[in-house]
Amino acid sequence: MLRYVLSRFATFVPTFIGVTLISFAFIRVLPGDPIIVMAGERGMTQERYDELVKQFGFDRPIFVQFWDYLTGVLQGDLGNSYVTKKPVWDEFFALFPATLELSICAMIFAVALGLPAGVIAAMNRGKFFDRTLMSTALVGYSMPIFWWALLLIIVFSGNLGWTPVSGRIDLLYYFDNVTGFMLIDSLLSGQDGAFGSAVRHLILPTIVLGTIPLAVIARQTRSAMLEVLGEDYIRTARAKGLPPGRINGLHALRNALIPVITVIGLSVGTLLAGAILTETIFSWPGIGKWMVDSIFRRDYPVVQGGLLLIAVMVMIVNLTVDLLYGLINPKIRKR
Amino acid sequence: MSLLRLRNLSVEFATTGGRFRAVDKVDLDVDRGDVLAIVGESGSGKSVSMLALMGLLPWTAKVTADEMTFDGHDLSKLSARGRRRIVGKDMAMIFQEPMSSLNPCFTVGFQIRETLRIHLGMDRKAAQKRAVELFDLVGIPDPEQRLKAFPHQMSGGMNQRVMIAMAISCNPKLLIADEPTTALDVTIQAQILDLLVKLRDETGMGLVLITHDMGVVAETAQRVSVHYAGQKVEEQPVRPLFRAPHHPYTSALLAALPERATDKRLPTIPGVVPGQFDRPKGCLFSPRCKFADDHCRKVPPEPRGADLGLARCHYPLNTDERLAS
Amino acid sequence: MDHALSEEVETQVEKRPGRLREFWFYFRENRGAVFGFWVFVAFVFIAATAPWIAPHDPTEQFRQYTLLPPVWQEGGSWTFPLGTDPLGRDMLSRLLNGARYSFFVGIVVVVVAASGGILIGLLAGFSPKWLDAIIMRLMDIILAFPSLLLALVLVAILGPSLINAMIAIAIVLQPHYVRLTRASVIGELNKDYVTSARVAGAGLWRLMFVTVLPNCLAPIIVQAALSFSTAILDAAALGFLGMGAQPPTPEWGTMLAEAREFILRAWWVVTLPGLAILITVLAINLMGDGLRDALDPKLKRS
Amino acid sequence: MSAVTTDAPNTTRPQAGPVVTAKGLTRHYEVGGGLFGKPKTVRALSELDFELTPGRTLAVVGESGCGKSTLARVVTLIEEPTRGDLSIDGTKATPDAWKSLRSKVQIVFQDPYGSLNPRQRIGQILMEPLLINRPQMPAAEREEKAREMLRLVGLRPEHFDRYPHMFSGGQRQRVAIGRALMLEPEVLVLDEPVSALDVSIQSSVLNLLIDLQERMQLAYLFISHDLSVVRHVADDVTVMYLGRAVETGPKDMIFDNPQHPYTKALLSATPRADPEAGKERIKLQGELPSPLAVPPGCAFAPRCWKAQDKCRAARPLLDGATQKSACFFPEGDGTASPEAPKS
Repeated sequence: MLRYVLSRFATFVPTFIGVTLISFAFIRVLPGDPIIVMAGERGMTQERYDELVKQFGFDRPIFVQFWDYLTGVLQGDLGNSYVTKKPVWDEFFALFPATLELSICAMIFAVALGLPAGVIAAMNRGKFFDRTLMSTALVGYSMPIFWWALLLIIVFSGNLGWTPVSGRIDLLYYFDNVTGFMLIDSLLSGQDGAFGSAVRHLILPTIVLGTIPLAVIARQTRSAMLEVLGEDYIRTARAKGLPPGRINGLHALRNALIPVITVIGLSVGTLLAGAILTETIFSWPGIGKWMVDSIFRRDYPVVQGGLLLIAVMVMIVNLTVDLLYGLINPKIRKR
Repeated sequence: MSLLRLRNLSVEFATTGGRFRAVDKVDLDVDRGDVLAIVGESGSGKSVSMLALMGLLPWTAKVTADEMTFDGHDLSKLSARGRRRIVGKDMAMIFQEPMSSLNPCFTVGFQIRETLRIHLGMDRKAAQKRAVELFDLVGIPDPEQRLKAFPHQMSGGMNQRVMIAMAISCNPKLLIADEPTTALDVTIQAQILDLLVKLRDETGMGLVLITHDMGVVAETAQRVSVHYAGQKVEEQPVRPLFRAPHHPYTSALLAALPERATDKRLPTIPGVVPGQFDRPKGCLFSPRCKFADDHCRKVPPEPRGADLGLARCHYPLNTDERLAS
Repeated sequence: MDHALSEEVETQVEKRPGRLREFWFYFRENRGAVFGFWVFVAFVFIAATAPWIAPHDPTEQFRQYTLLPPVWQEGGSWTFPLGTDPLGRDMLSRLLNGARYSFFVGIVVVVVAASGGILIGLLAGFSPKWLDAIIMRLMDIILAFPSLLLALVLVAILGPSLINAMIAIAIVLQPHYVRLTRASVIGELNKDYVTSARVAGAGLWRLMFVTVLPNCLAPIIVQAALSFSTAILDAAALGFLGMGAQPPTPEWGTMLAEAREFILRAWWVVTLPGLAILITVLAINLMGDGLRDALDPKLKRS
Repeated sequence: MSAVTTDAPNTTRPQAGPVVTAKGLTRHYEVGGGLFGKPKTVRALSELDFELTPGRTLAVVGESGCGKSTLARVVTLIEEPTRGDLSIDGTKATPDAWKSLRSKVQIVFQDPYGSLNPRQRIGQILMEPLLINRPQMPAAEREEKAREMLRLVGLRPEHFDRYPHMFSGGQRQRVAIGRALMLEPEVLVLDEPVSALDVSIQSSVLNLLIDLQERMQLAYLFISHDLSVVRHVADDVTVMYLGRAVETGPKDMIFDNPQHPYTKALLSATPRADPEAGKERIKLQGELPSPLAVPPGCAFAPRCWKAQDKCRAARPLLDGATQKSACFFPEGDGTASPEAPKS
């Protein structure tokens, strides 16, 4: 097990360097001069241009620039935003809790519904329930979520007026940012209705963001269960005269969880991609919206830094899932 | 009254190409203390009939029988819950692949204690004590430590011992072993077969040994039932069967064994076992039988008397050496 | 009898249907897949013939008919069966022409991502451990970036256009093919028929492309169907964010973005493009599921 | 057709020099390791000597992990031996010479389902070796040869255009044998060729192999765990245990008078299809050790009923005239210690 953990960490380091290199290269190597872009429509004099080139160090050899960038990253220095002039690092971590809160809620939504749905579908293979559930899951899997968000807004916010259209909480509440998680902060503030407002703001984004992971998890759980149910050891369990509930819920599910955990880990990437769309539509002040805005504003340090930090977050989640995988799979744990 | 009594057992599978009859009108009896070997090549349906008995077939299978009684229970009338009280307790089964037949996510100790707790209602401590005893009984050294192991940490032979310990944990009246040594090495196979026979001697349970290996049959079984294409074609005690087989298939099968060869060139059985789409109208063996005539090809034979080994044949062999008993 | 050394000729060869027939047999069993297949055929037909079957030019603005509702609603007209958008363009014509872009995106992305991914995956599967490790690390690195984000950044740098969006999506989808191909290559390499080919003296190229690759195609075909739909979705998402096809191109995602502000006033300008995306993607995914069932022997009923 | 007698093969067959000579053939693998932990060595095959002669069969028997499959891969030039010499037809089989020696040694595998490419027709499978090794041969001649081979292995002309999945196990094994013979090799490595087949099919495949050998004067390296099959086909037998030969010699001597305790145990553990034989079985204790951790001294010592301190300390070498065994206390030797435990 220790060797497994070490080898996982060992692959983390080159991947991290690679990710840094790519986010660096995107801005520096691909066509398009960031300084020209920064100047925008107005243009600039040659002297000013040269001055900026020197200021950003663009005149030095490319690998020296990369080395500076890499050491900067390790010290938490990702440069400053062109627009707000604030450090990218600080901006990211100010906005990250909002995205994290939304992602966690969406993941809980997806797992809480998807896992049981997949198990029940597998146990009723080929029957009406299975067909209905899996058709629904396929529709969810095929859903353009930006459109799904608009539909939900039309129905729940427009026609029914149940949920707000944007933001994390109603403007009339104001309290300190303690954890950055609106659900917790609103409770801590003790203000009447603050928590309810936060929840209402979360519902639609959670559903929208959780839809595809939900479909993926339900489908994967079902197929993993079906595969496991055909294994020899399930036949053994039946030959032992165990009740079906125990066979499905313990012997089969325990084994089926191993691939499902992997899929849950993989859908974190999907989730962050989905967060870009969801946050844009619901004006959710998280890193997804921040990235899109920065891309439109050509705020290259933000794009570069944000890209890197998001990738690192995905890598950390994948590493965690790998370790978790090792923990629930005895073949790795007890080698 | 025998422990297990099957009459006219048939199993059909619904496949995409229509219905496929895997077991065709099989009669079987097993008594306590019996060692019955069911032999046959692939496609003979030898495992399917026993899986049907245990209720382990997939939902595509349809099982019919005139009689299917075990220890006084009519299995065909029993509810699923009622059958579960018997299966795994009084009637147990072990399988060909010991490595994949144990759940990789649980320790072998958990899996054996589980059986004891479900069927005998033992508490944790009693189950643990009994599990240690059982491991001792099946010859697993250092039982306390081995109970904590996962299946992938042990060899195939050890896992088969665990399977056996699990199967005999509730003192079953009948143990069905489905090719228990096919996946194991020769020296380990000898150990496992000895263990099975020893346990039969000690507990007096009935033992059904499903195998394709005539050597295993000769050395282990008392009675042999030969299956071909889903049918039981012959049944005899082991010695007369090897000495004087009545069905041409049994005879040809024995003759094809290299160790019984008298010549460098082995006698062979032409053709292959009939499949789903080319089942003959008459005797199922007739297309491959060197004695077959038009009568065989048209009329399916019924089993002959016990003196002719219940052979399903119009023209049984070795008729002058009829079974005396 | 002169040549035949062995008289025991097993004359029967199992009467099993041929591969294609067998495939169709299993595929047909899945009714959803067949439905998806026909929808896909219709989609391809529309994509091929849109300029001729569309009643109007998709970019022509009928200024006096802005935001006309579909024909079955009060105020609808047969001239514009599915209504018009805020600029007075015919919805039906725009939707029909949108199929062309989606189809184009899907085909190009799948061809580019699959051919590159299969080649790299084959290479990784056959190459020595160190090269394999480098290739797979590289793929891990690409996979660490959320697909849409990477595409978005690429497009932001290369400039927003449908072509750039396709390049970005293809790059992002490529690692999936690499992993899949490598995994099945490694699975096949252990089989005896590959060793037999080696013993017969087959060179590396022959082993790769003649012996192994044809046996790895089944999962790749399924993946191709799935990434076709992913490509359509991602391209639409980029269009929706204003980073894909640019107005007035009648691309479905772009149409949605243009119509966003009318979300509560004119449901059809928002609903219809999304529905078009959903139906197309759903049909392709249904087909992909059917392909998997038919090509994956593990799930077949015995 | 059945004129060949098994009793005195030396006199009925023309004596020829060996086609394959192996001296001290050794193959080790490094496994595990990676970034952390040191790699372990699997001693899959150690210091094996043997010769293959035209028209004769050398059988290699042993249980899993004894190195049988590694031997097959080394002899068929898929893997390079770590140490030792292998020469084929007088040429030393170094990787440089592999290409020219390819057509001399061919192989037939155990699993008839995995050994034929499911995407190739039978005809293509048969023609592929010619296509690779004799590219200048005209296509018509290639096809003619493939069709002739189809007849030779007992299949019918119409099978030429079929796919492997339409055939039964026995038929596929015939195709596999046919493919191996397309290059007219001198040596055929048979890696458990009938183990996956039913008895009734097994016998006809064995007959085919025997006929082909007689006709083409092939040298067979017959790898098997099934002693009854080996007894039927072999001329000479080598018994292996954990990568080493423990006993080797003419078949009859090995079967009638085994010297090494392992050979004896293996023979007695093999079930005989004769309920009246009433033989006594030697009960071997314990399991096969992992090839990763081969015991020092005699590898069989931990399971041997005769083992003494000497066995655990030093490794016995193969010793003897025609029948050689690697044991300090061979059977039938006066010095034998405690009797084998009978069951």
